[in-house]
Amino acid sequence: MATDTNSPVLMMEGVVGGYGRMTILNGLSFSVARATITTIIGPNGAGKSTAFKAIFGLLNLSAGRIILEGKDVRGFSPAALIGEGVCYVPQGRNIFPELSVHDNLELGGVALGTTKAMRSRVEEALDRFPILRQKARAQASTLSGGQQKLLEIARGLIARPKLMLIDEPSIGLSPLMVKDVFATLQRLRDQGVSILMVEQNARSALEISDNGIVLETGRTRLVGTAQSILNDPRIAKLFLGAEVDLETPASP
Amino acid sequence: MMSLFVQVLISGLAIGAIYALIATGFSLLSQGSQTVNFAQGDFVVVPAFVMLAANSYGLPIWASFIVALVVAALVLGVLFKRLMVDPILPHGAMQLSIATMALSIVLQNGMLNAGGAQAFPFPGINGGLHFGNIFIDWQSVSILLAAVVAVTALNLFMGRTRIGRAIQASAQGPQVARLLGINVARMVLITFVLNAALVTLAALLVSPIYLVKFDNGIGIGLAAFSAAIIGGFNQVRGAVVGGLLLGVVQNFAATFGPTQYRDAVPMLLLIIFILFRPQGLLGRAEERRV
Amino acid sequence: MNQPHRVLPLALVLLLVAGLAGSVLKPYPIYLISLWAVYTISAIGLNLTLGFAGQISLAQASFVGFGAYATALLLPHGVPFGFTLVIGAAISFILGVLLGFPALRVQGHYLAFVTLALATIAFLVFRNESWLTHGTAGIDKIARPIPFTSDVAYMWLCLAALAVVTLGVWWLLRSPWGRAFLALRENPVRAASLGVDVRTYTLLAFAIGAGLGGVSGALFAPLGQYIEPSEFALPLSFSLLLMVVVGGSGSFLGPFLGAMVSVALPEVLRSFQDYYLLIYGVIVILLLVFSPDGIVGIIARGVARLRPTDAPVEPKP
Amino acid sequence: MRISTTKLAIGCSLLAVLAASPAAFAAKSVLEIAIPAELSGSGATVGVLWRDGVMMGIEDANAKGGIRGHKLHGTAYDTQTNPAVSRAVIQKALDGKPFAVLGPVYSGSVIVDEALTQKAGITEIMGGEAGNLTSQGDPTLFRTSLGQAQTIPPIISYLKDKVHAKSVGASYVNDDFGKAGNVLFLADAKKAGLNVTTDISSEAGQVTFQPDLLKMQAAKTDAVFLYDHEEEVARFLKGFRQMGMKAAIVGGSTVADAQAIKLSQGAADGAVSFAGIGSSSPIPAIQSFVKRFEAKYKTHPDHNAIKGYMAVAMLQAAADKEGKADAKGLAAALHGLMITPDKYPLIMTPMKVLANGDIDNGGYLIQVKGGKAVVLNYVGPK
Amino acid sequence: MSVVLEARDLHRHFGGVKAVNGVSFAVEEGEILGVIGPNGSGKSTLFNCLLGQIPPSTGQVLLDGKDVTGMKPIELNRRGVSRTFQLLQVFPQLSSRENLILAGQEHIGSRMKRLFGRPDAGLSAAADRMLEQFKLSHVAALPAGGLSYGQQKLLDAAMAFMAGPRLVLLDEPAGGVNLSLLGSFRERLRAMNAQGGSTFVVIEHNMDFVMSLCTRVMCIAEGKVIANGKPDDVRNDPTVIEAYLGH
Repeated sequence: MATDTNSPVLMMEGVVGGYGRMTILNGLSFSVARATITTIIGPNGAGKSTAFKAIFGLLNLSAGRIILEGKDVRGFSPAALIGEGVCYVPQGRNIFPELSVHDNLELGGVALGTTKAMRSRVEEALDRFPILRQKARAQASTLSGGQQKLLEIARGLIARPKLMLIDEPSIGLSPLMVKDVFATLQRLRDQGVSILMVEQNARSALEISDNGIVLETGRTRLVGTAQSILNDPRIAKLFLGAEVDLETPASP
Repeated sequence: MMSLFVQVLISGLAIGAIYALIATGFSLLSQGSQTVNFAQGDFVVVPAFVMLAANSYGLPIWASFIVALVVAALVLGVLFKRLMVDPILPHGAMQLSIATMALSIVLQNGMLNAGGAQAFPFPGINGGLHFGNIFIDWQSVSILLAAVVAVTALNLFMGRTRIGRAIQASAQGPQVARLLGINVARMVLITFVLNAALVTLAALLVSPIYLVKFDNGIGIGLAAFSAAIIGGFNQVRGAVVGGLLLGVVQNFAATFGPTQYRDAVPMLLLIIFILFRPQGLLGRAEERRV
Repeated sequence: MNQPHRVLPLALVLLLVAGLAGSVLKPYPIYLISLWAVYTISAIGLNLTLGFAGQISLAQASFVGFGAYATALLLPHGVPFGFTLVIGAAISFILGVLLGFPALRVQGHYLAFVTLALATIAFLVFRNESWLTHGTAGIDKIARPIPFTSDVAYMWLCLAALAVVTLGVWWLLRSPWGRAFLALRENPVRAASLGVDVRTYTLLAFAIGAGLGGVSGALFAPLGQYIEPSEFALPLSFSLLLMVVVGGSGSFLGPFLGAMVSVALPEVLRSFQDYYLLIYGVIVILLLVFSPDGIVGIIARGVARLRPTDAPVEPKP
Repeated sequence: MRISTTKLAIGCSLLAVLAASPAAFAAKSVLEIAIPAELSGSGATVGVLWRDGVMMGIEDANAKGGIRGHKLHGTAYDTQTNPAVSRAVIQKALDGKPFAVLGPVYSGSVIVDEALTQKAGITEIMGGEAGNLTSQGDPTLFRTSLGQAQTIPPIISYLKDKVHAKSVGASYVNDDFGKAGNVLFLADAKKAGLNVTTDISSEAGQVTFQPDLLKMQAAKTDAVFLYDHEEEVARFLKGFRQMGMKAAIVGGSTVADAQAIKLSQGAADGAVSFAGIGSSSPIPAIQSFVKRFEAKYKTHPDHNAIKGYMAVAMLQAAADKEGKADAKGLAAALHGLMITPDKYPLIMTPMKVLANGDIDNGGYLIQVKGGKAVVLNYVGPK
Repeated sequence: MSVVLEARDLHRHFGGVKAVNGVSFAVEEGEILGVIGPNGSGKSTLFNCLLGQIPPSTGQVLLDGKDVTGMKPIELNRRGVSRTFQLLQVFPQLSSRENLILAGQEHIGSRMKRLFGRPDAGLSAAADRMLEQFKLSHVAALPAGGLSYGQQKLLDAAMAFMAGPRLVLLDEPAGGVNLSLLGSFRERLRAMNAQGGSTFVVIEHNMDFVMSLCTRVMCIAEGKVIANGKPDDVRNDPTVIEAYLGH
């Protein structure tokens, strides 16, 4: 088990919130251990991406606490959260297409406000991702889909986050590229970054994860090691809409 | 014939450089905040009047220019955004455009009442150089130089500085920019101030040849819209190319075509571009998803 | 306020009151009422294009011009006024169809610029082709049709024309066509999926709007009895657009009120003579800030406040 | 409720007195002067000065007792440089039963107004110069300056006899003023055997004159005929001199106008125009008017301000000839009238009113020299 | 029973991405076919190809045996294909009744006849019947924009039936509808299917809803059909489970 026994990086406690009058998170609670990859899975509409928005200050929450390193960060702005060491890589393509790869990277540190240190951090990022160094001067729109995802991850790292939220990194990528992205995430984990991921490709995501969280209708239904969730036959049924009893432990 | 050709080209480039400055500001606004400013031409006349007023109080022209920069940044930048764009944009971009048409009426009549109906002379650079049959006037040369310097400076600012990149990021992806902690609202405000600076510079350059008159904004505004669209609405570099192209084409058409229809030329270019290449010369086609 | 069937009587009463008032007033108010009627027809046309079908046009002044020139040029050849009006409207209608084609390709600001460009070109043609249009000298001494030669009689003719247009547009808007126009403005993709022929209705919205511009022009020429190209240049297009917006774009009564403000404001702001255009501009901006649905919106909210509200309806999430 | 008849009678008579007295008061002592003018829009440049000229004339006339003991009161109306609006405001002005209408200047606006003032029998003294305005046979319409038909022939003769030009290039502004002048010039030049090789139309407020200048340079004509507004004249001339072009410059009154001279910053030197009375006319009365006007309105008066000012004098003289201040006989009294500054200081220089509503108060062949308009030749009223 | 809709080897590529990669299936008259599949599996692109929103790269779409490949939505609509959209698409300013009339009017008479005919194109009674069936009679005169989300969703679906369609394609009809309303919504759709004799194709993420509504379910993954059969069979198909959980 790769789980760190220290205090968790992030704790969600009874978070309630949604869009307008539509409540999507109904008392969501879970925690993310330090230097692990934790993957959230669950059927459509379970509130996986919404949970990320809640953490990153993009949702009006009506109840609950979000504890980052022992500090309640509920209601913090994205800029403040970056300062606290969280970065968020949303679903889809989120690069600035007409800026160069280099400039995209620099923007990852814009909230920190330092210019000099930034140069070396961008260099570091380019060292870490040789493919980006090759194309550092090219417009970001010329990168392939997988390279763009790597760019987004690299951009998130510029702020030296403790916790990275990454939403559906595999969407629209070829299996080979997905492998590449997942390997990158594992490397980051080994370097001490905690990663919380939402992934449709539940199986392959859990395979590289330490822990897993199953959400359904805005609630945590199951928490466990990635391996235990991977082996739980009830999960598949849950995805396909069957009534599943997750409260009693699985019989392997 | 050759000398005529060269002169038409050079004077076209000079006037096109001014269009380019105004069109660049126009593009900045439309990218940064979907503001299609139908009063952009009048925005050039306002700082010209401010410079004249400051000049008439004995300030040298460079100091008047700085005064005008400050006034324009406050009035045409900050106040314009706060009092008009911010409250109206939520109702729709088209509503905002219509409001800028009304603003054009307000500005023209305001200047008429404040400054009078007469045209005013504006200090410029006289003289020029003769190369055989070709005459190149210093004013045109200075316009071209100043425009090149301004556009280069703008490009450096946008490309090489942290704020410049943040502005570009805010225009290309406001949602993502916000996630990276960029203060998008402030970046948009900066584009308004940049636009104010561009029109002030344009006023300094065009006024010696165009004089200063309350309704000068009509002609210059039409040219600037056309230039922005020809170059590519969603592209700052495009506005420069569009401005220069328009200046040159307009000059050639007026020199060699029927002068009664000289104003039709930019309009025809505008129509052709919108219908057949709406992304403009340099613009990228907007991605449309079903 | 939006439903034409409710406000039609109001519009017709407004016309009648205007006419009766005009009949006892001096020539100046009579002229203003006539001008109001003429502008309103044009604004109704633009409102159909802009407010109901959602297509912005800055070329409405050109259609007024086509109608005015057709009448001014044909009348001296003995063509009866009724025919010149129909011909002017028909020319505008056909050119309106042509103008509609760009609208099938581009929308929003791009369409605004295309129509602006076409309007500029139309003005240049009016001005430069003096063999036909008499150019900058204009056309003088345009006769009014018998028996509408007096100011009052011609005012009644303009009001009658406006009444006919009002009824026609009312009919159009409550017909399936009106529903289709609205659908076009709100959501063209969905409309197409319900079988609404977006292409044809877009062209029709432009053409009918333009045709009404032509009707307005045909009445305009004998009203002032003189026309010149600059009257049909961009400022009139802007001014008509502002009338529609000030009144309330997409509402049946909007053009009536918008044109009224535009015609009557100089009168109301008499003591601010040098500043009234400035004040008009400020009023338009303030309206767009505080009441984007124009005067009609203000009135509707006022009426709603006076009237006890119906059972509250759940807002959408 | 009963109301006593006495009270009713008193009330009614009081009301009647109240209603009647202001009207009676107004009719007796104040003459209403309607001033339709281009106060906004593209014609504001001329319209505002025209109005200010008239207003100053009214003030000066009132200071000397007005017209036959009646004070004058001027009301300005903005035509927005738009005939449809002009028609509205003239109607409004006529509803007020004015003594006379002074204005407007742009020919489109004049044409719509003239039809209504003629019908109302009210004298209209306007600022337009376009040739066709007085050829309509309107007995109540008068000019305040020479028309184009009077100012263009002397230019043609100058070109022929003094410049000995064989070829001429023309540059004109394509609006009612410039086009009308251009049409007359082309016709007269043809009659006089002058060869107009280039004819360039320009737009009011066009951004650059470079194409026009290059075209003119390429045409290599002996002379250039310039018919444009003051600021465009100045812009054209500046470029013309900068490019080192040598052709003789002639043109309409705007070419030697003070505003054009000022804006051209020396480039107008050498240009020749035949112009009616203007702000540079070497007449002491006019020069003192210019100074007083500048002091009062903080702007330089061009010929439009002078025309408006003189129009008031025309009313004074006509009313005196008529023997009473009556709007009806005013126009008839004006026809054929000779007005001289000794009796009517506001006229500033002798003016003859012709039968068709044109006037003749003399014209000058002017050349700009050293930034000043210098008279080459004076042609007095015939 | 006859085949109403048939897809033959449909492909659609975006650049290098094969969104739809050789899909073939047929829908018979009166069927309710559910289309399921994980996010990004190509369901929406398939729908868009069937509906003429985007042309397929290769392959054929047949309606009642006639080739309608690449036909525009409006032409398909004239041939009796109607649809709903994933995101709510009613006309908020029109009343519920007017929304329904709009949905039916273009199928009645010629355009000129409609202009001079009755304002409701004679559809008021039909619209009211439809409102009744969808339990919306009490909001008939209210602007659709003021209805609750669920009511709008019902109205949106009802609009698809106004023209008496031969084939209805429903794109996530249950999305955002709260649980209490879902059951009756399903009953409405079933009833429409039973009495109208029309054929449905439904894309839906809500598995309960789709399994209980449809007569047959087809699962798409990576642009291909991986299962096609009775709801329970598909639900228990290991390849389907595999697809949902990823590799």
